[in-house]
Amino acid sequence: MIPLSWYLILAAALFSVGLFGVLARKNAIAILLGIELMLNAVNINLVAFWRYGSLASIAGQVFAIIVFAVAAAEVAVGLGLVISIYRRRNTVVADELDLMKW
Amino acid sequence: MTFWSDPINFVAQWLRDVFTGWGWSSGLANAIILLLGALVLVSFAMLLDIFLVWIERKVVARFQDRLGPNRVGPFGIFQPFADIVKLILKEDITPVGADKLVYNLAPILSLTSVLLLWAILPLAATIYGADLNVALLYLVAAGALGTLSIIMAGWSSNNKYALLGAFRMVASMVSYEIPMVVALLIPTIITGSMSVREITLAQGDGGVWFFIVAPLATVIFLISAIAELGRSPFDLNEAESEIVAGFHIEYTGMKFGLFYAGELLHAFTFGGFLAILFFGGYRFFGLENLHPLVGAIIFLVKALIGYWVIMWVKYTVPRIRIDHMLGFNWKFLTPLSLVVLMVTAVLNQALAGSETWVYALVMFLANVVVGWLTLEILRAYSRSQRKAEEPVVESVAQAAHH
Amino acid sequence: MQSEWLYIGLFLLVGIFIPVAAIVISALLGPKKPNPIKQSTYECGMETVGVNWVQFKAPYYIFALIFLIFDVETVFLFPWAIALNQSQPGVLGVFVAVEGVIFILILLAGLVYAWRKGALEWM
Amino acid sequence: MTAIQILFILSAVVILGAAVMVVSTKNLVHAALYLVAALFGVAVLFALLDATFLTVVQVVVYIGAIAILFIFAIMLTRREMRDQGEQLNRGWGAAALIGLLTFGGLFMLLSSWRGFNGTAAALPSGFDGVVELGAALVSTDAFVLPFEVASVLLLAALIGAVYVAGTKK
Repeated sequence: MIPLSWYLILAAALFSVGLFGVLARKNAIAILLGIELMLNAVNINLVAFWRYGSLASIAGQVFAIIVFAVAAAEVAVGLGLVISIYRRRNTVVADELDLMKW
Repeated sequence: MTFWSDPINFVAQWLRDVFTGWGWSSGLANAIILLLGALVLVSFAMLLDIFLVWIERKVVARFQDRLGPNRVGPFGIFQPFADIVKLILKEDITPVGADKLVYNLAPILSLTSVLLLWAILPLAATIYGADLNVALLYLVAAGALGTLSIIMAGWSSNNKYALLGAFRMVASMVSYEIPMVVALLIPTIITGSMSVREITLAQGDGGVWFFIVAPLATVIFLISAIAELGRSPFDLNEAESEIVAGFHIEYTGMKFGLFYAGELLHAFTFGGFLAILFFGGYRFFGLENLHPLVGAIIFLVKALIGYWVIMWVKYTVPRIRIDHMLGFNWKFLTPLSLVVLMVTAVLNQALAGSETWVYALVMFLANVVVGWLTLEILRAYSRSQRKAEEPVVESVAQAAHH
Repeated sequence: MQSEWLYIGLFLLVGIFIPVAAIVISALLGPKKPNPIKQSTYECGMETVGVNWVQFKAPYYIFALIFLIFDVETVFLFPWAIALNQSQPGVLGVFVAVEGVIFILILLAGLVYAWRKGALEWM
Repeated sequence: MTAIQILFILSAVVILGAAVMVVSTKNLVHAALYLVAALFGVAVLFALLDATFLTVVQVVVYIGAIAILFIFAIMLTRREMRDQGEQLNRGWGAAALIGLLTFGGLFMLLSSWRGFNGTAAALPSGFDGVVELGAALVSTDAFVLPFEVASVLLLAALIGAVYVAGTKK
């Protein structure tokens, strides 16, 4: 049997890798890829807590499904913004999008 | 349990006894038996696939008033074997600039995504692989892997036509996935389960085949299945006259063969799912109770009929334009399927606990009403379209006259 | 459920093994005589012009986007569809169906918006 | 070490390896394909956790829809898709430090929690996660409000995305 700690450590590592991607990547789409990794880490935790906690309440799985919906909404709007910016500015490098700097 | 009444489980039980007799743990013995079962089923599917090539070529020949393969063996039945030998001996060409790893993974993933569907097919009452409680979503998930394999093939080939074909194919596949999933929801509502086994059982004793209860869902499933397969009239991915062959243009030899085999097996498998979901699966008025193998034969015959219908459509209807195709899906099929879903859900709750024949009759009538209303709306729409176009035509004609 | 997943996992292994075996056998038996012409990109015999990764029409993306939203919606509808038959008959059961109908109607409003906005046209 | 534990370690290696490639590879299409591998590994974990429904949903939604949308977006925003060149920004060293610190902090926090090494209870016989989930989603005592709100969220996302991406130049 797998102890809960394994899942939690894996999720923490995945979350950190995703965080690194979000902070270090230049390309806006790559940043969104990092966010997907972080959301997946959260989902692993939610489902693991459901399985190792009380099985009677299905809340962990419901939360995970809500996270799916949020991830889909985030990707739809985020990528929509990226494409819209690309059309206007011809770039997807997040650092160059400095119109609102001041 | 004797060998004759239930051969598959008898052999499994016998193997389990042998393995545990060798001192293996029951878990290992179980895993080995499952592996053997998977091997047998996959080999059967691949063997069937070889004959599907022959069937496809024979049927298309008859549709086009030709004879088809008739030289190798009786009725040319050994032709596919000759084809396989040829495909194996062909040179495997990788185009310059292709992304090698992705390029080689794509055909493998394509065939695997189809073979995975066979893991959940109930061939007979006692012959089935995994009885998943989410089997219908599993069907959609395997389709998702197929979509991925196409985009991988198109992108890695380093070819404009391939990428264009992949984009078209993926756009149409994902679009038609929505009506398909909604059509899958309707048997789920009627049965209260996503397991294909339970859906088959619900169409047995005391139940009716679901194409009577949900005729519109049957039609929607068939249409979206054809689109999912990328077969004519939705074969824009290949469109020989525009983009040569689409996403598998650069593939040669066995890799092309894998795409081709995957497509044929996919079509047959969808025929099988059509049979399971709406035409009673392995059931045929109690005939399946004679023997499990009779049930399996009934299932395969039904799947072949479904496959034949898909071929019939393919070789009769011409290709449609991509804007028409996507418009047809989003402006017609998706709203229609959602309306049918809502009607089915409400009626299913209102009729809970009523007699089977009342339930079936009301459901059927509701479907007829929805279908009739749809046709009326379409008729009104086309009338208004024609009215909008007519004056233009007249003025053009007058202008030409003057 | 775990033995079901074990079976599917083994099925996946076998399903990967068969096509890999086919490709390996073909690579061993087939001839290998590459040359630049043979390996060039196939465009019906014409010379390839420009880069091969061309840019795409935006409508492809728009359709994929609408699909994504509807796909997530169906994920919510499957548990609802199963819950329908588990609920008590009568008014309460119809209420459960109505919950799903509201859900679908909200999503249909989105489809109508996309339609009116012209996102469903092939520009 | 049981077979299940070996399977877990295998999928963990796949997930983390693929995740590292997602954040470090220069070719963005490859990054998206590595993301698919990582997501598939997570689906295997869900199967190990007896969350049958989430396993297939992970494949349907993440691999079948989100990954496809990513690949479409990458191909739309690159005139020349094989761009090499540096993909990390100047502060990537600090980012790596923050990532490591986050992991360390989470690890410290979790390991001091008394439920850290908990084990799972066996599933009750006849437990069907999908039925439970459905009942919870439509029950007025449980999650019917989130169920409807999710629909509104998706509607908002659809309208927003179509509005933003659909405007012509």
